[in-house]
Amino acid sequence: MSAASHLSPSEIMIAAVAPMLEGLGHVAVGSQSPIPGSAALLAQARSGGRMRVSILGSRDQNPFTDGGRELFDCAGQGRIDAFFLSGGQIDGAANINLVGTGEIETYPRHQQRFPGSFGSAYLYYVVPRVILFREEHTPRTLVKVVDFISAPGTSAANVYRPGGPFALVTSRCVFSFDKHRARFTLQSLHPGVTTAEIAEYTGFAYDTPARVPETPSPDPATLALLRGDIARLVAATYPGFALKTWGIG
Amino acid sequence: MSAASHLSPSEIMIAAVAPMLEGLGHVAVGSQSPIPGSAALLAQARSGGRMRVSILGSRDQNPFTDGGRELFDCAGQGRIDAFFLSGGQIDGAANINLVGTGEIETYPRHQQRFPGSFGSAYLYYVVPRVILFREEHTPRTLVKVVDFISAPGTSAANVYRPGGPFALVTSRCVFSFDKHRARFTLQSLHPGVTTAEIAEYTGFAYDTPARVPETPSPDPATLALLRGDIARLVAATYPGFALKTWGIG
Amino acid sequence: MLTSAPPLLSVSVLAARIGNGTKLVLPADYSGCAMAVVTELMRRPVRDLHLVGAPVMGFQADQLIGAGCVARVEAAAVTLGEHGLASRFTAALKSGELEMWDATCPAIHAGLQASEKGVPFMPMRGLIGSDLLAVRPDWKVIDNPLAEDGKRDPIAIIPAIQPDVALFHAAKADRHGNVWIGIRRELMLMAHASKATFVSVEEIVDGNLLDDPALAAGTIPSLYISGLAVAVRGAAPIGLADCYSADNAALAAYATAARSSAGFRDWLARKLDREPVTA
Amino acid sequence: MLTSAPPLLSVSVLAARIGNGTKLVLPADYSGCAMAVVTELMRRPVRDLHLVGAPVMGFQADQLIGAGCVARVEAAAVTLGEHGLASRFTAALKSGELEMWDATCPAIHAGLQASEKGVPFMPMRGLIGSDLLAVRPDWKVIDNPLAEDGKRDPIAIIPAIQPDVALFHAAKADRHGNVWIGIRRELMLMAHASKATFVSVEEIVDGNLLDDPALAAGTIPSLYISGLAVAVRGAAPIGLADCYSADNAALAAYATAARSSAGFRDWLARKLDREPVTA
Repeated sequence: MSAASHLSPSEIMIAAVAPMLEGLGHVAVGSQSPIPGSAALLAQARSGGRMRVSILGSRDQNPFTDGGRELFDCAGQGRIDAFFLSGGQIDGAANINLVGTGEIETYPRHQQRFPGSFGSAYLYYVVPRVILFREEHTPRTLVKVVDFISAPGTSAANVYRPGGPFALVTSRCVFSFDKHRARFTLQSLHPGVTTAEIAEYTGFAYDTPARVPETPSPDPATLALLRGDIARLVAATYPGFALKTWGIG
Repeated sequence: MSAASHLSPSEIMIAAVAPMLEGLGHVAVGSQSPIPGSAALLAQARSGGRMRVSILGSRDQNPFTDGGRELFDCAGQGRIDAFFLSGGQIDGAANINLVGTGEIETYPRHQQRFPGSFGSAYLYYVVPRVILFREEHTPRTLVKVVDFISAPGTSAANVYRPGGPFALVTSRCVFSFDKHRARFTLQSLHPGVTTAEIAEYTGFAYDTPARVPETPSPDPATLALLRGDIARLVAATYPGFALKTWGIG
Repeated sequence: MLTSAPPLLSVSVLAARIGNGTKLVLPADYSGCAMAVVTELMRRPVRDLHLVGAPVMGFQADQLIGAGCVARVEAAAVTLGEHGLASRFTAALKSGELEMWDATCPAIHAGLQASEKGVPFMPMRGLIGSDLLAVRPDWKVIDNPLAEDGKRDPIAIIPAIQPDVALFHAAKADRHGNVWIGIRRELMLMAHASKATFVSVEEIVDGNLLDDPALAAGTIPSLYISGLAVAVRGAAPIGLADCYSADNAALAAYATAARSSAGFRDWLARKLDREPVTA
Repeated sequence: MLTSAPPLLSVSVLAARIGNGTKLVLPADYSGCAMAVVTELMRRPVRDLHLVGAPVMGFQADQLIGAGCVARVEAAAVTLGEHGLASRFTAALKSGELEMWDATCPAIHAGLQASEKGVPFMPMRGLIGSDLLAVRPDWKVIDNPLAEDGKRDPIAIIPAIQPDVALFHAAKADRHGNVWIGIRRELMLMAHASKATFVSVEEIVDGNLLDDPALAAGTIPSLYISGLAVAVRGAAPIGLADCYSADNAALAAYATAARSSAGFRDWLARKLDREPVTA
């Protein structure tokens, strides 16, 4: 556990996300998602190059040549296996809110306005494995019921929906999502975090197994890969993050 | 009339079409339409360059960079003022048939199969000034009722149709089209052609004014332009036609 | 050269072609932003713009909102990205002076594509169960008319978005009015979908961009271009791909200043003072 | 380089990936035709193809029909252009051995775009009153759900066309599997819309086409490419834009031979004999 004790919070989350991508053919990442982006590049390296990673806004990792619509068309074609979404609010049914807080009747004069829904109201439906990612794990972000549903966690049976939420990764833990029950289960705790802490900081109800394991730390080889080749790749797309996390840029 | 007596049949038709394009902003021409293409280039030269001419399949005159769909999208946007269509059969209501002859019940085992409808079932509706062009003027091509309607000459009032037929140009004459009456009127006779000849060779009913003028011949300056600059431009896109018509290529 | 080639204008004359109340589509910060033109629009200032983000907007929208130029925003998001929230946008929403048409990226692309194709709508998957449908009464859900017998397959339809004007910045144009945009095809979609398109460019190059098979592939033909202006570093302080990077200090300074109404006013006054109008 | 880059195959191995019954989309003669691959398909011969023309077809379709490879044709037209009617196509229709799905160019584009976007259909103007609607029961007319109150606005909807395989020829690809197509964007649409895409190219170039901003604008990323083969003059006797012109003597000789069944058989036998299979 000595290596793990030196892991930074970002590295813990990267290591938590990367295994979720194992075996996938094509993972896409939004332009301002350095931790998911780092996790995707790590998973790609571990796949021996069999996994494609497309990072929006990256000069080198972005293969798209048909304009802004191509990401969405590509996902609609079933060519994107995993994507990351976040939310100003996320609730226990995996509904996400990227619009704002307050009663919907007061729209658009929100108490707190978020930037907007981006592509969530589409990608959440068509990408098979959507990983929710939100560093801030507080009752403010993980709420009982979102004030505005940018995109719902689940849909009625007759709604076309090959995709949906797979897990929720925060700075404290990993939740898995069961779409049939529309409910999260506490899957693993980051080093040093307790189930009581999760209960205190989570605004929605979720299932807690009898024993909750620690979020697995990367083995030494993986950690060396992350801090070496991957960190240099990450620096090309997310220079600020790479500088802060690994001191390179 | 001495200049006119030296006009070739192709030149007569070019001269008949060109004035129909006067004042238009953008004329598009199909890839195998040398006479309409020549007429468009002539009209462009006479416009002092204010008219755009787009010739499909041309290296120099084709401005499109968004693939095969762009012509149709461009027309749908209202950016194409005139286009040319033809038909294996054309009837008196300006319905055109590019599919084949015989009872529609026998489709697709036609007595005579034509290549197919190309873009007619769309462009005929959305391009304001569609000029029908068919060199062969016989009861075989100009029929009472087409066997298959690739695209109708007129539509019900509630059908979206900013475009439609404007005129029909053949090797013998020019018909104008009245969309409210869904009927052609004999507008002009090519040099040497009589109204009796038109009646004999036309399979559909049409209106004949008391006096039908001769199709105007180009003035000497226009003819010189056509046989000079325009012929050289035409040769770049339709080399076979330019060689046959003007001996250049 | 066609005498119908789009006119080459000064930045301020180009900006003057964008009238009050214009439905104006703008690209995201990662595409080509005509910031020099935006400055002239704020100087005037233009009024009552209906901004359409293709599909999201950043500094352009926040500045125009702060300068009182905007009545309505239609976008999938408005954000300054790594520089944080778009404060003038947020403040204008809260004060009630700004109408908001929240969207999602592919719905904007679909609406523009509908306009590009001359159809009244495009169908789109997703959306069902999203509160976006509640705040966008112009979006409808229909039963897919091609669904198998007896099955109900609800699907959203997005009305065509036809902006009056598309405005963006690009690396180069030629004297015929052809504009090179490279892989930034959303700019081509904006031009196809809009009634008029105004473009500022870094430079006007000799020859015809369409004559070079490589460049032609990334070129919007002049057919779609209504007017051009040369604006060297015209996207600054935002970057322009393969030309210059963003001036992050300037962007951060803007983001900080724009947190308050007074801060924005000072920032704008200094900016207009520093960049005198060019006739 | 990704180990997931599409494999570099021989022409015959690439052709072998196209199985009996494949729904195969092919470009028009003015785009990039993989004639060397077509020859291998005739040599086998592949059976029961459902050919989709994007949006019209010429020599490729006529040859494949003559060689007994085709069960169904879906296209806006089949013609040899200046070389006249497509005689094998016409003969097969008359004999009743060929199923025909007549279309119109923008309907094919719309169907492919629907597949590209993952929607079940696209609306399209025109068509109403055309007998194409009578012979295409899969096309429907609905009332525009967004029409003004009380107005009936009929509009056609075209179902998505998702081919199993797109096949075409292009000037170049790189070792990552990116394919340069220039302004021939219908090839990109075909690739986006299809489950798999096989491409023959004149050459494999060093480097990465996506690294050059000019070339990237005309490049289909390897993401969409399932397999590549080098075929020098692989579009001959049809031309390839900016590479070589059509061999009009050879095309005319084909058109003449294909007027009769026997003439076609002789032409094909000579062709297969002259072009031995490459493993």
